[in-house]
Amino acid sequence: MLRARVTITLKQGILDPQGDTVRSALAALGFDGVADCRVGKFVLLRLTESDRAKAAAQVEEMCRRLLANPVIEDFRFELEEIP
Amino acid sequence: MLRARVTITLKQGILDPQGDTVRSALAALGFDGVADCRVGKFVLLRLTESDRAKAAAQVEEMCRRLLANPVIEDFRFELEEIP
Amino acid sequence: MPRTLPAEPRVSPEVVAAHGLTEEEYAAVRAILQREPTYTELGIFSVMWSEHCSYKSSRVHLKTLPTAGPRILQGPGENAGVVDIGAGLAAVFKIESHNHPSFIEPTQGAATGVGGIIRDIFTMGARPICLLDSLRFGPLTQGKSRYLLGGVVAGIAGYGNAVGVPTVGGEVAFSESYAQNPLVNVLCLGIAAADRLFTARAGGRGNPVIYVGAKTGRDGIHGATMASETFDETSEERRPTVQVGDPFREKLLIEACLELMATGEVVGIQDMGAAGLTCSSCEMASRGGTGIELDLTRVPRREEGMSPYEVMLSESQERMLVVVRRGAEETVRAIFGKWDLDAAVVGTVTDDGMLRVLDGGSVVAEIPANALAEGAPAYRRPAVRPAWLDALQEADLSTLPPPGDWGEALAALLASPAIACKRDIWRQYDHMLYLNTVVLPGSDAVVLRVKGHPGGLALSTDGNGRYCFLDPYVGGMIAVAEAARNVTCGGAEPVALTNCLNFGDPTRPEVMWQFAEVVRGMGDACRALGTPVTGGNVSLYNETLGRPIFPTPIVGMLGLLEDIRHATTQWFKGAGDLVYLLGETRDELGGSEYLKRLHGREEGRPPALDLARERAVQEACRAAIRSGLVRSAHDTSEGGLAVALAECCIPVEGEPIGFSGSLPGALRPEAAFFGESQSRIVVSVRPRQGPALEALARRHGVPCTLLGTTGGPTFTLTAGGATLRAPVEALAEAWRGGFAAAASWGAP
Amino acid sequence: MRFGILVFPGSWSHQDFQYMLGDVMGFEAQVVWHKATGVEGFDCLILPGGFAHGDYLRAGAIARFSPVMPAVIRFAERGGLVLGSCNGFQILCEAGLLPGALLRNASLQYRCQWVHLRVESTATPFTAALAPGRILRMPISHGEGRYHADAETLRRLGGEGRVIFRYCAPDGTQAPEANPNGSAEHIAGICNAQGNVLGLMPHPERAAEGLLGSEDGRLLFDALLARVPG
Ligand SMILES: Nc1ncnc2c1ncn2[C@@H]1O[C@H](COP(=O)(O)OP(=O)(O)O)[C@@H](O)[C@H]1O
Ligand SMILES: [Mg+2]
Repeated sequence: MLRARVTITLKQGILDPQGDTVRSALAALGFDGVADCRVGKFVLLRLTESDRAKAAAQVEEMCRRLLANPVIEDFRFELEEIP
Repeated sequence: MLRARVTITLKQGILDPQGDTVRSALAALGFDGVADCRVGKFVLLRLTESDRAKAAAQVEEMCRRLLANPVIEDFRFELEEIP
Repeated sequence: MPRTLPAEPRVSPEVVAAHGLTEEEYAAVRAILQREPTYTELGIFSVMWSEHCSYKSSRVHLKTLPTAGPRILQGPGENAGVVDIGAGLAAVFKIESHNHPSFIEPTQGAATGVGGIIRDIFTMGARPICLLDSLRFGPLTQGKSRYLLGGVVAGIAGYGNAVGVPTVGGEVAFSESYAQNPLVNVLCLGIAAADRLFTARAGGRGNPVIYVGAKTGRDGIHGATMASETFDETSEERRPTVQVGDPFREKLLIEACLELMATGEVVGIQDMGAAGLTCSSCEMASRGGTGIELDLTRVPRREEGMSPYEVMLSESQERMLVVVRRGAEETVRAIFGKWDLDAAVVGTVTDDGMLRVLDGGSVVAEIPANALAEGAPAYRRPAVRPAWLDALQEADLSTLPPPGDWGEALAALLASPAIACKRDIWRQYDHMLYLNTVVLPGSDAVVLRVKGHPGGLALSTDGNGRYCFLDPYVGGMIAVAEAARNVTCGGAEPVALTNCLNFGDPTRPEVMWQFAEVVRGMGDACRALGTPVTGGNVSLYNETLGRPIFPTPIVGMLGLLEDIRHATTQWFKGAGDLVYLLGETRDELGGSEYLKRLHGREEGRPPALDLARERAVQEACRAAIRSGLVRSAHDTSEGGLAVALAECCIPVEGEPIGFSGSLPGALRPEAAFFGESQSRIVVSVRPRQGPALEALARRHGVPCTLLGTTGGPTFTLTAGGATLRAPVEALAEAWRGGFAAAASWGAP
Repeated sequence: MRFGILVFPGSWSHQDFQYMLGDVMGFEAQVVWHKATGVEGFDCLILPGGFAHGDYLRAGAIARFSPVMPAVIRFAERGGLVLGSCNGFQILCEAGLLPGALLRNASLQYRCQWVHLRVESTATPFTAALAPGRILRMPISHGEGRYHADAETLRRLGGEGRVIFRYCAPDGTQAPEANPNGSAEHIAGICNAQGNVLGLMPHPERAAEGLLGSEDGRLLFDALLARVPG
């Protein structure tokens, strides 16, 4: 079976207050080695399609139509084999 | 430079209303090949540490202490080299 | 005889003990069944006989509270209390705690608490229209307390806002005693047609029992038992009991259930709260004098391989059990289908009084329903006045070093998180939805108009744990009196209350004594003020590592306004008005916020309460409001007279108004300024109406003292030979900014 | 004037709009379930506040695919009046009827409070009768109201008079403290190129009675009455 791991982030240049807050919180905990932090969404999809190419096309389409908003977000995904 | 891609999801068995709703929305759009959907968080960290092992240990610690809520969430991350 | 499934563990003494049943209770189980219970049956008994579901330690005391009155349509015993508010309408309300889950996971714990209490309200046929939250945490100087506060508020906001029930008020207080055991109490109120109320009774043999709402998972199994245990170091590891709320599904459930109720097909309906399917089915059968037979294979599930034990004990959220007339199954399916919710016939009403649970063909549990509900054990546990109380009460408060500057002392009190403006909390809550909120949060009571009614409702939640710790009887009385006073200040007549009693481990005689005394005090105050108790909730075992919380009753008072134009706020309305004090100020500093904040002491006797005086002061205030004399009314509570007057000067937004005046008499200044004598209300009137107010107070036999006038850039109060003076702007800054500073919440 | 008020699963302001438009202002106002496929007979459609589909994923992301939305889009294309408030604004942006998107508040917290708005433009019938520069007082109630659009879109909106409301201080000046969510250029409401589709984060229906503290919200609909008699 295939599983898609989709990550969605705000486009470069869009203010990400959550990322900034997480970065300061990390710094406050002593993690000072974080140069930048962005917070986005993660969608894990278990697919019934077993053909990789077809699955990739489907997921691409899901991202375009629903999962990400192209005005503000970029997406990226990978497929992995699961038992 | 190293970048950590952290994905955080609700633990197995914990209700994920957002994932369930997204799955029905995808099905309503005609994407009926999604057997399961979980929605979580994605955190992208640019690190100043260049040693992979050290960076991994740091990120692991950040996840445990702040990024993920161990009561209800699981996390996973990978490191990638960026220019 | 039920069949024990092969996979079920054997019921050994260890298993029984792990289920929290005592040896005597287990013997009672065997006597009821006349055999050994199966594992599933043991689970069912254990949750139903837990403190949380059975009230086994508290029942004998709760019975002493007054519960009847001409306006009471439903007292304790159903999912919520119901009060006739006139115009053919009824107010349905109740408060409930979610303390233990909120400590383990603050956001989800608080969120699911909100979801649970909302279900109790619409179960009765009412549309929920508002929530109030009453919270207790450790000191905000501790990171853990700030984390819990932030998480709990986010959870209430996240659920309440999305589900579309505005959170219009509440309160929050802080003390070391709550550091490892925060309190999260949430009140919900709904409006129903007075002649269309629903109850949780299963009636009519052969009627279908229908499960509606979300699917069942392994959420929160043994949540009810958890709420009946104290915490130790391992508590935070009890992960699997955490539940996640789904406000979206709950919103659909509200709409679908109200739509179903409108069809006239519903016989009885009950939400699945603590102890889930078990509790809802046996309580409905027991109340209805019937039995219920369930087939677990028909229960909608979201996880595979769940055992009967797990299905019966799951506390998955957003589920209800409905009994409808035979033949109405399709109606139910159509309505729930429209809202994309599951509806499955899972059983039938029988007339043999048994809760019978089938899994496929075999019976896995068969228990008299009544033995699980009303038949649960009840204890009169030993109660002993704590030996340490005398020393605390007798603490010498006669010689306190005065502060360097009285004005700075006032600013410090105004900035104290207990007193400071809580806008940083309530602006995270939608508090205006449904167009009812006439007096917004921030004043003594929230006032809601009720559409289709000439008047409206006022609500306040109160309960001073420190007073109860120092004298539980007096503290219990004051909790009721203060909540009533707040509602009075809003322009309403207090008519009924709901309450949540948060205490430590009832097997400790000292805790049990506190409980009994608080309930006795509340009962006396309820009788004196004419406000019966319509229901509530008891949360015991609030302690961690043997340290119980302050005994904390939270009273949610409902007030009725016959005319919405009587809605009153605490703020001065302009310069040149006269400011009066109704009531009397005595030398009382015990248990005060002043003593705690400026001297680090939580000692002494709490202020005394004369119930006849309390009643007279409130009646005088309401009469003055109704006759149109009053421009503002504010009771004095934590921080005393100086804090109350300063709060009248400082609106949540906009320009503050100064005050200048004095309190006559020979009290020492700290008691005059900051003592917390009860039964006092500060009112302002137009200058020419002073004499009318004085005459009205005289008629009610209530002391009425002219304190001074409003206006100017400073706040000045003279008493006991001392003068407290501060720029009103500086006081405004302290009050408005104090909370964000203490909670480390950033500005906008 | 006949108003159709859309109801998505998870909407909650539709009741308030119905009360305001019907009971308070005396219009004909009717709710329309999101599974309806036609919106005939209405002069104006309201997309109300709430959490349609729980606002899961992104506010408005799932609601834009509701069965009723194609009819709403056709209605708008033919010049029908559409007002989206709060969640309704978010849905209009997701559906592409309005440009840009609404992001999580900069404070990362939900905000329910009174705000002041400056009327920036009369390019839509909802504000046609109001003087530009007029200050209105209305509540907001949202967690995702930070308006965002790319620089080019912002320039176009400004240039074409399509920014209808900006957050301001009580005296009309613009200051970061008066911007409750961090919106780009303090934007609180915009309209489409034709002016018949208006989206705003504030809740006009909550400001329609003196009892509740403001009647400014009525002005948007008074203005409508003035323009479309009957
Ligand atoms: N947690 C909270 N949630 C909502 N409103 C709150 C909360 N805490 C306090 N408030 C509001 O702040 C105001 C003052 O509360 P409080 O200090 O408890 O008043 P009082 O002393 O009159 O009981 C009230 O209007 C109350 O509703
Ligand atoms: Mg008060």
